[in-house]
Amino acid sequence: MASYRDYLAWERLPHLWCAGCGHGVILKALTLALAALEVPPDKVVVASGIGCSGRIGDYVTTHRFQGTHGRTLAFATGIHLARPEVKVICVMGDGDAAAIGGNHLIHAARRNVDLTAIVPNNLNYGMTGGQFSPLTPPASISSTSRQGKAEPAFDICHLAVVAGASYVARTTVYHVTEMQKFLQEAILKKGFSLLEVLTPCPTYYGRYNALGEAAQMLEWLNRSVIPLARYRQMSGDEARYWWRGRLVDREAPDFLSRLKGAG
Amino acid sequence: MVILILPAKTGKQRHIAIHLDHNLCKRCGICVAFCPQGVFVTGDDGYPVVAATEKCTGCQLCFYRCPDFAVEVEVDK
Amino acid sequence: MYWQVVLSGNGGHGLGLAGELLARAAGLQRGLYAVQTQSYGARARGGCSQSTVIISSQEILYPFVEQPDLLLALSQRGYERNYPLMRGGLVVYDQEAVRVGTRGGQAVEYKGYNLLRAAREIGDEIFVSVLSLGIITALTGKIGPEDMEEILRERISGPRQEQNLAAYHQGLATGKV
Amino acid sequence: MATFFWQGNEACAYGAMAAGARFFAGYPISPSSEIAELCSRLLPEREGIYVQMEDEIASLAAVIGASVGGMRAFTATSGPGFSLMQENLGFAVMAEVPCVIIHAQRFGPATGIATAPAQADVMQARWGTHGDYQMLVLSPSSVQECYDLTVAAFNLAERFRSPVILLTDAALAHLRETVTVSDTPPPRHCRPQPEGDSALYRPYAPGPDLIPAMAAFGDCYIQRVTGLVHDEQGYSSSAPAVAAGLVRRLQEKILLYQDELPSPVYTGPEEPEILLVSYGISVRAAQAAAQRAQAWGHRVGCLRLRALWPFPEAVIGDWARRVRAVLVVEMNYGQLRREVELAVAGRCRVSGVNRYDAEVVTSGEILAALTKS
Repeated sequence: MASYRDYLAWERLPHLWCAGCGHGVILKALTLALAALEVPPDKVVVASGIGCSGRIGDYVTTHRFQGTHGRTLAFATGIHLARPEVKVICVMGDGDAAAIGGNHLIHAARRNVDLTAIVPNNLNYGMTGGQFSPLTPPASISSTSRQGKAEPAFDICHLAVVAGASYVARTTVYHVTEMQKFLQEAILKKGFSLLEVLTPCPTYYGRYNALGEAAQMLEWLNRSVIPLARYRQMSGDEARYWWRGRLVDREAPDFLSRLKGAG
Repeated sequence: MVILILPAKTGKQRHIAIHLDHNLCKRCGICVAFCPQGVFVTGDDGYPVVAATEKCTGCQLCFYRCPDFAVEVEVDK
Repeated sequence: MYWQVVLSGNGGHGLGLAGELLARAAGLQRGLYAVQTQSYGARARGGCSQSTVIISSQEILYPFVEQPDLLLALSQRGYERNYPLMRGGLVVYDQEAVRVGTRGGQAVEYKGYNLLRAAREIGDEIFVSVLSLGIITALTGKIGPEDMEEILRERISGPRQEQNLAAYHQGLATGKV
Repeated sequence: MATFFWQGNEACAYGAMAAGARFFAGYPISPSSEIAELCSRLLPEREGIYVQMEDEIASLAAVIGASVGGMRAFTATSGPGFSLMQENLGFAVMAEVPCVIIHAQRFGPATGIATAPAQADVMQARWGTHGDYQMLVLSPSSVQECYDLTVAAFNLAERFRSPVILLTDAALAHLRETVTVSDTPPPRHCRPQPEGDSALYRPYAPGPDLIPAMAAFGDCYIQRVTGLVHDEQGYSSSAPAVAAGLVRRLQEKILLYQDELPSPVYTGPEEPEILLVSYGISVRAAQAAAQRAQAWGHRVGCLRLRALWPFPEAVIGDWARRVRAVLVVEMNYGQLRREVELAVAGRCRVSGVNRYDAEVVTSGEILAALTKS
C-alpha cells in the first residue's frame, strides 16, 4: 500500500511557507490523496504557477511543472493532451487562478479538460507582500487597500460551474477530512474539476485584518463558512458567509474525448 | 534531527507514539490549539511539548492539521 | 518569357483562385516558373480584391508585379489602380463595371466584354473568374487550353465543377472570336 | 521528388508535418491563420492534436506543455500575438523546452496593418522576452525555404532544447511558388533521452554539448520543469552560483555550436565591390537588383541571411574586409543594419535600403541606392 511519504520530497523540507500557512496542509492532503488512490508518482504531474502555492512542486516526488504566473491551466492543457494517461494536478493561488489566470480558468472549464485544479485561496497575494486579490473579501485591509478593499470579490466556484466544469467544490484547511474527500473525488473525476480551499495567511491577511495567529485564523475560517445547503436557504445580509460543499458533480464528455470524436 | 518518541498506553491497551520533528516544526501552535484532548502544551521555546500522552486517542487531527510535516502519530493496535 | 498578370475586381469574384489556376496551369503543366500573390483585406466578402501572377521561362527573383502585361479589370477601382503601371499589353475589362474613358498607355490594347452578366447567366457572379480565364487563355495563347482544363478539373471538384467548366469553355469561345 | 504550388503559410504547415510535428496550439491572426486552418485538418489525419486556445499566451503555454509531454509542438502567429507570446517564450528558454514559433510579420506597431508585410520584428524576436539569453531565429526568403527552414527549425529546437522562431512576413505568407519535396522524409534530430538508473536522473544536468537529457512527463525518469532559476535537479534556487552557472550554460549551449545553424548564402561575382545583405522577402528584391547591376557591368553581390540570431557576425566581418560598401536591405526603419555595423566594425561603409510603408521593397529602389554607393 502506498504511503503519503512516497509522494513527499522529504530532503526538501522544511518548506518555505510561513508558520501557520495552510499550504503545507494542502500539500499533505494531496500526498495523502495520491497515496489513497495509489497513483504511481511517475504518472502524476503537479503543475503550479507563481506565488506561494507555486512552490508546491519543490516538495513532491512526482513530475513537476511550474509555469508562468496564471498560465498553469494552459500549460496543463498541453501536457494532458500529449500525455492523457498522466494525472495533471494544477495548484494555483487566488491571484494566479482568478486574476491573471482567470481567462484560462474559464476556458479550461469550458473545454472540460480532464485536469484537477486546486485553488488554495489565502485571500491575498502572499509572496509579494499581502496585496488584495480578486478573491479578497470587500473592505479587507491589504497592503494595497489600507482603507479597505473597494472592489467586490467573486465566487470562482460558481464561475467554474457556469463555464462548464464537471466537478466543483469548496472547503477550508480547517475541514481536513472534507478536504481529503473532495480532493480524491476531484482527482478521480473525468473532466475539469476545481477544488477551492480557503486557507489562512497569518503573515499578511491575518495580521492586516486582526484575525490573530494561525490557530485563531483557522477558527475564524471555521466560523466564516457554512454548509452549502444552509447557505442556499439564506438571503441578503446573511449570505456574507462562504459556503462549503460540493457545488457540482456531473457527467459530461471531456475535451480530449470530444477532440477524438471530432477527429 | 530531533525526534521525541513517547510511547503511551491508553486504557484500551493501544500503543501510541507521537513523533515531533523540531527541524520541521515552525511553532505555529496549531497542534496545541486543536488537539481535542489537550495532549500538547507550548514549551518555553515555543515548540509544542507532549504533556499528556495518556490522553491521546490517536485521532490524527494534529497530523492532518500540521502544515509542516512535523507531527506524526503512530497507533499500534 | 516574363509575363506579368494582374486580375483585379471585388471580393467574391474568385480572383484568388483564378490566379492560382493560371499559375498552376503555366508552372506545373509546362515547366515554366510561376508565382502568384493575392491581396488580403479583411477576410470578408466584397471590397477590392486582386491577384497577381508572374509566368517566366527563368527563375523568378522578384515575385511581385511591377509592370503588368495583362490586366483583367472587373471593377473601376481595380482598373484605375493598375492601368497607370502598364507600358503595353492587354486590358480585358467588364463593359458594365468599368469605364475605360481615361485610357493610359499608348501601346495598350483594350478588349471589353459583358463578363459579369455572362457569369450571372451561368448561375453566379463567382464564375466570372473562370470565364475570364477562358478568354485570357484564348486571347493570349500563353497557356495551353487543355492544360488549363486539366488544372480546372484537378482543383475544382464537386457540384460546381460542371458549371466552372461550362464557364471556362464559354470564355474560350468568346476569346477566339 | 514531388512538386507543389504552395503559399508560404502552407509550406510552413507541410514542413512542420514532415518534421514530425504532432501538436499545434494557436489563436487565429492575420496573416498567419492559414497555418492554423491547415493544421486543424492535417494533424487529426496524423493522430496529432490541433487545439485553438483562448489567446496567444495560452497557445504557447499549451505548446510547451505538449513538448514536455514528448510531442513535437508548434504555434503560428503575427506581431500582436507574438508580443503576447514573449512571456512564455522566455519560459521555454529558461526551462529548455523545444518548440517552434512561426511568426508571419505584419505592419506595426500595435494592430498596424493586419495584412501588410514588414520586417520590423527582427529585434523583438531577439530581445522581446526579458532576461539574458540567446534566441534561435531563422528567416526564409522563398516558399521553398518556408518548407526547408521549418523542417530545420524543428530539428534545431530538439538539438538545442530551445524555442526556435521562424520569421516570415505577410508577403511571403501569402505568396504562392513551386516547392520541391523529397520522397524520403527529412532527417530528424531528437532531443537527448535519459538513460540508466531513473533514481539518478537529474533533469538539468548538462549532457554532451551542454544539453541536458530530457524526460517526458509520464516516463519513469521524474521530470521537473520550472521557469525559476533551478539547480540540476530542477528545484528552484536563488543561489548566485546556480544562477550564474545556468545563464552561462544557456548562452554557451548555443554560442559554441552556432555553426550548426543555416549559414548565409552568397550569390554574385567572386570579388564584389558592393555587398547587399538581406533576409526574408527583401532578399528577392536584392537579388533582382544585384542581377540587373551585374548585367550593367557592376560588381554587386547579395548575401542572403537564413539564420538571423545568433547573428552571423564572423561571416559579415569577413565580407567587410573584401568590399567597399555594404547595403542592408530590409523592410523597417533600420534594425539589422545596426547589427551589421557592429560586425563590420568600420572596415567598410554601411548603409541601408529601408522601406516602411507596408509595401515590399523593389529592385528599383535598391538600384537607386546602389548608384549613390
